Amino acid sequence: MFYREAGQYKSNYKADMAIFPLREDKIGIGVIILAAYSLAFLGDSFLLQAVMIPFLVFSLAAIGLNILTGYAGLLSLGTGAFMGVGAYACYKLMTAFPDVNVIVWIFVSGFFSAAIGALFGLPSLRIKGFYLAVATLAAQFFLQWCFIRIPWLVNYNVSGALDAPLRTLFGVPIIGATATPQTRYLVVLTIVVVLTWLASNLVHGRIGRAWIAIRDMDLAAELMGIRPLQTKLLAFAVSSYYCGVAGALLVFLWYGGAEYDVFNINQSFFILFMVIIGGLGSLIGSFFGAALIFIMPIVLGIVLPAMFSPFGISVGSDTIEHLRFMIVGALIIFFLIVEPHGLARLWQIGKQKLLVWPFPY
Amino acid sequence: MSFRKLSLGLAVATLVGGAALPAFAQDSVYVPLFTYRTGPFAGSGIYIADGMHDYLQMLNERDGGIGGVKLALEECETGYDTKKGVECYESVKGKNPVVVNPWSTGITLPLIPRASVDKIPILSMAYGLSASARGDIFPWIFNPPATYWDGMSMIVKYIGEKEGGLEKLKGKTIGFLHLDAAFGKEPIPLLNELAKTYGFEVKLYPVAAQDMQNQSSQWLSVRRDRPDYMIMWGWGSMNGAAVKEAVRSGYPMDKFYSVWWPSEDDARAGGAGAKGFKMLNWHSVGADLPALKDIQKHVVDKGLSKAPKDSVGTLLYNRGVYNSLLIAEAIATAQKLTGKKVVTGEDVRRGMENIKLDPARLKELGLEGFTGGMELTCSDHNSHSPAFMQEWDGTKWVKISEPIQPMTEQVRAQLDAAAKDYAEKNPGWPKRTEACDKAS
Amino acid sequence: MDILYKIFIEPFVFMGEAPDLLLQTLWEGLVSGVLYALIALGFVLIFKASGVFNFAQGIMVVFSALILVGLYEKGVPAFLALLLAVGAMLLLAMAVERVVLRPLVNQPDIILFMATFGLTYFLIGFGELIFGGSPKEMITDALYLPQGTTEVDLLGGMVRFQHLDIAAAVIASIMIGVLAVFFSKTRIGRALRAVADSHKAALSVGISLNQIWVIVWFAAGIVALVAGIMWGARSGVSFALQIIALKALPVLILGGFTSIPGAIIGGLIIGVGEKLGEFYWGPLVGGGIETWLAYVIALLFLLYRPQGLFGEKIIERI
Amino acid sequence: MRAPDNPVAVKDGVLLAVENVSLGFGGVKALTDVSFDIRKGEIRAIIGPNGAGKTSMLNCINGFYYPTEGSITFKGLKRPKMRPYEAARGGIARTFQNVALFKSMSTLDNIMAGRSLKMRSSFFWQLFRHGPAMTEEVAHRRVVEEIIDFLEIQHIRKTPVGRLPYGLQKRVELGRALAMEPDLLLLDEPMAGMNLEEKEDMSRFIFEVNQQFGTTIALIEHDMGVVMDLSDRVVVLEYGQKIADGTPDEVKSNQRVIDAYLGVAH
Repeated sequence: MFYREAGQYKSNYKADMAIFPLREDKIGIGVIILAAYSLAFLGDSFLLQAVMIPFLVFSLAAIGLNILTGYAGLLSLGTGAFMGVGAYACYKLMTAFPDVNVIVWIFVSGFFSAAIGALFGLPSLRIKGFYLAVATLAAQFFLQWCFIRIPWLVNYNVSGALDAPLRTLFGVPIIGATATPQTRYLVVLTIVVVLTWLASNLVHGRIGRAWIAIRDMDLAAELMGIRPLQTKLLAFAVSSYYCGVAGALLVFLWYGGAEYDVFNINQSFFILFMVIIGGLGSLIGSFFGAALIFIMPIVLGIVLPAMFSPFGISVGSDTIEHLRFMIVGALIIFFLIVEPHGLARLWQIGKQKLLVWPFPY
Repeated sequence: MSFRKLSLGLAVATLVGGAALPAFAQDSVYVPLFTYRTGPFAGSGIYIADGMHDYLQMLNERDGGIGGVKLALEECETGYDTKKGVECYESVKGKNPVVVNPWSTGITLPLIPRASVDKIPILSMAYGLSASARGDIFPWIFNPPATYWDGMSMIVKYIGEKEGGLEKLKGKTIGFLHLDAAFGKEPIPLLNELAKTYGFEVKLYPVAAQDMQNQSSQWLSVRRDRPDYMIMWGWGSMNGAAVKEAVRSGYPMDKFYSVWWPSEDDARAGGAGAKGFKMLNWHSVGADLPALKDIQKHVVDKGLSKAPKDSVGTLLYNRGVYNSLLIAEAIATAQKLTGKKVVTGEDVRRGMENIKLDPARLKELGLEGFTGGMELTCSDHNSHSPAFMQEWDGTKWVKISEPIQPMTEQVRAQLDAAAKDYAEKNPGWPKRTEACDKAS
Repeated sequence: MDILYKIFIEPFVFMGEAPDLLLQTLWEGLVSGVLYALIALGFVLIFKASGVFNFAQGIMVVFSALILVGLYEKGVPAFLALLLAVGAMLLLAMAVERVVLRPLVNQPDIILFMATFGLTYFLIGFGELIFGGSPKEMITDALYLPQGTTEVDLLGGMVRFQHLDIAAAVIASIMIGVLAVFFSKTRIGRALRAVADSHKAALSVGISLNQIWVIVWFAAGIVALVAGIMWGARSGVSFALQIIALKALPVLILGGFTSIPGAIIGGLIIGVGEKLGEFYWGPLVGGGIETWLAYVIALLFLLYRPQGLFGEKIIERI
Repeated sequence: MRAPDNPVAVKDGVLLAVENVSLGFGGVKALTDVSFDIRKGEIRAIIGPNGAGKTSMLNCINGFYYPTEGSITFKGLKRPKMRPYEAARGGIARTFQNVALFKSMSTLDNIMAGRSLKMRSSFFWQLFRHGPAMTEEVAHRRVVEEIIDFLEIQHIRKTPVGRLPYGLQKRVELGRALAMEPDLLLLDEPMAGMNLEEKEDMSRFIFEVNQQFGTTIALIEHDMGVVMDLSDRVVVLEYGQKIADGTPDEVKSNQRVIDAYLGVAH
């Protein structure tokens, strides 16, 4: 009753081409952002630090991969490594130039992963599909090897790992041990909101159309004057930019220090799950996917023991872990069967139904 | 539609269920145990987890806890995965844990800066950041009883003594087979330093984590270089695969040394050929000690343990017991220092700094001869304790040496350089404000 | 110049100086190549007949070997355990067909690919739940697999051949031979080929697609079991093996996704290539290049020939 | 980077000249020594039995295949190897035998994609979807709406094209090609699979495009009635060879053409 298209007439093309043409959608998105910000003051530190920050970081990485795989149709298994490039670049930059605000370096570090991503995207002109996926594995393993082997990347730290020195914004610590979950969350949230907005602009304009065109029918796109190499490389670069920023956020604002191992192949798979379950070619789907894939195991970890305990069965943490794996695996298959287009499609269907509710259509 | 309603219902149910976190009574001390009974390193992790759990459980069953206070034990499964480990930390943080043992260097690193903020001491027993042995810089981190640098110096010293003196190492070649990660690379600077001093040559054979079970190239290179000795810094299935490959390629096993992480299973993987394989260790193997018998009686026989009977007393099981021994001692010491029964993380940090394990105390605990003496202080969070060499005789580990003292001077140099480096690179690193209970 | 000498001259000089080590390296490369090829073969079987890029092949290798060893540890005689493991792979094939493939028929490739990811997760959890997470030793003796080493004085040095490796090569060859006969001589085999060429054609000949799927997944399961036994005997049965299975991917690229001979030759090229690379050129950069060398070899090869060694040249039509 | 828009004078009104083109895949010859030209402003039909090499011919013209021998001159410029996007820049647009639309996009977006070449606001403004990027978007939207009106597909403006019936998809594809404002429009069987009414509509659109905008059109079509009504000149291919070239009436009376179509053995 409250969600209606009727009565909202667009008097010019600009209004019709807005990303959220419906007034209700605009209000909805405003409410969500407001709620996200107020969570910083309502949520406890577990919710912020262990749930919301990683959720946002993974959402950002998923948006990155979605641009590449969902929009441009290029399957990549190198996401973890591209995230790593961002994290290592950010570390080098913020330790080499400690006077420049670290927020600047977080944004700049993405350009390094964008460059590396575009480099490894070069083969995409000649190879497609699963062949390309295996090619991106070369990036994954080669870069990972570089992270271990080039001690310069970690400033010759004896631990061989990235640490998070204290950095502030307006005098408030945002990186380092003394940064509170609240400030970290606010920083991550702001960065994610801004970058999501930019991504949404990109995919709705000329560039997004070129990506989808290349994905849907690359030959026809080329005959439309869309240059495949440039378009694909741009997708690799933009995608890697997002992954790189996500990697920097992951190390410095979530973990606060990490080994190279964080950027291993499993991280790549993990992000790919999010993109596919969330919905290929949908930004909001990236958030859904991240929520489901990251938060579901946490919830299962809490709920499963609670489900067994009323029956007097005490199950070990290992059994819980095994069940968690099985359930996550089964749910992936289940969601693919129920809605191969991902949670984003369910969301869309839900909105369609709501538009005409209470009538069936 | 019904399916969607169902799933919605499930989602709500999970959220509600999530709110009902298990609560712990106020009159107990909460000790979370980070374990990895799953994942690629589970082969080692299961023994350790059982040992850790069973010793503390035994204290609960036999003595009603420590100082009359029950220990509330809870395992959190990390799978040796940093992401899950950090998640575990966040989930236990709110329940006032008195100590956290991450059991993974990858998990330890992100926790180091948090420990002082959250007032939770971190016990990374002979792993983690070696520089954290410096209590004046890392008041909340403890890594007893020895660092990897200590371990490396002991192995080199032992080899030197076998040759008839360290100077006899001149012109020899030592191969270093290590996991290609921070853990495996840490001893390299010290090894190079020693090589310079004593004139031997070092050959490095890195093994990538994803190729742990595929080491034929490394052992081919070993055949090419013919190092006089091999030293291994491995973990999980890397150890077993290495022993196998060493046997396959005909490397003389009595010249093959390892740091303290291989298990019986790893040695057994090499079959009869693995005889002579040596490793460092600092506690005994076997279940003959009174405390271990008590574990059998009060925990395993009562079905309170996940461990099969015969795993009590195995190498890594006892390693877990040692870990819990330190926890228990820290809690007991904290109780003594503060006079409180229900101690907090801050108290246990003080307790850790005042741990003193000597033969008398060990005997009192029913662990006579289990391990050598060990003492932590305000500034020394490691103790750099000696370890001994043990050899695989085909079926079990046999102790073959007296405790070997680490080369203190060289280790000290590494440690100070690392600590200085850390302080320089982390300009905002807080100064120690925690008071010392005893001079050191 | 020095660096050029080290890259282009020194390794070859060394090969000439120590031909026994070269031979040993080639042999080790061939053996791991055979094992890569076995894993790749499982991929190819499934991809050829159902177009599914089966990421779960790696975990099937571990899972099948775990069943075998796990049952033996529980007191089942070795060969009965082997039989039961084969039976379990059949059950798995049937379950996969019923629960995963049938509901997802006609979905895009990437969705099916993702579903095999889900399957991987499920099998990891399931396998660990039943058999525990600790690594197990392959029951080499009970299966009468040969052990020991033959040392041959060759080329001025000594070359060691593990009996187990020889057995692995022989068994793999037999396996490949049997599969070749199966595909070319039997009715079901021909049906499988028909499916590979065209699903519609197969339907019109009256072959049930569902049965075909069960058969290829079962065949891939058996290949996985053999790979699991062989690799398990080399380095133990544990879930870490699953990562090694990823090495089958560059093999597939080299050989082409649909070619059985391609999988074998690709496997050998990758196996030998990475051992040679690691052994002779690895030390230049501190070693450990084996982790990515195979992928880079495959990538460079792809740029030159995008359809793989034995894949058909793609003529794009519009 | 952009190909010259107009450039070398178009000689004798010949927009595109195909000279002695041959095309082979391995051993198979798809085209053998074919020559013909397309004059500015005309509707040129290419006909022939199935497998005669008509689509291959179009593929050569817009750079999708490279002829093994011979040359193609477009707007007086001879280009031995031309990538498809270069052809697009030069002003060649194309529709396909089996509709090659961007299936997940709406009609509107598909036609907007046809404007890709004309859009050039920077990546920076695209990021913000503001300023020049938005102005440009609105301007092109206006053109696209004109095309939508012209093709009478207003009602499916926001429908993903994958859900449209075949006839409408063909129409959208024509719209997408028109959006490029091409000098030469290649239509590959624009009426295949249509019913009579749809065919009539499509014929009308093609005719109007040619008349109103003066677009030169090359057309492959099987329906002889349509070909004869619409086209100014017809070239006939058989087994990759040209067998006739001329006005519809000339071609109709050519004995080889009649044989080819009636299947007389030779």
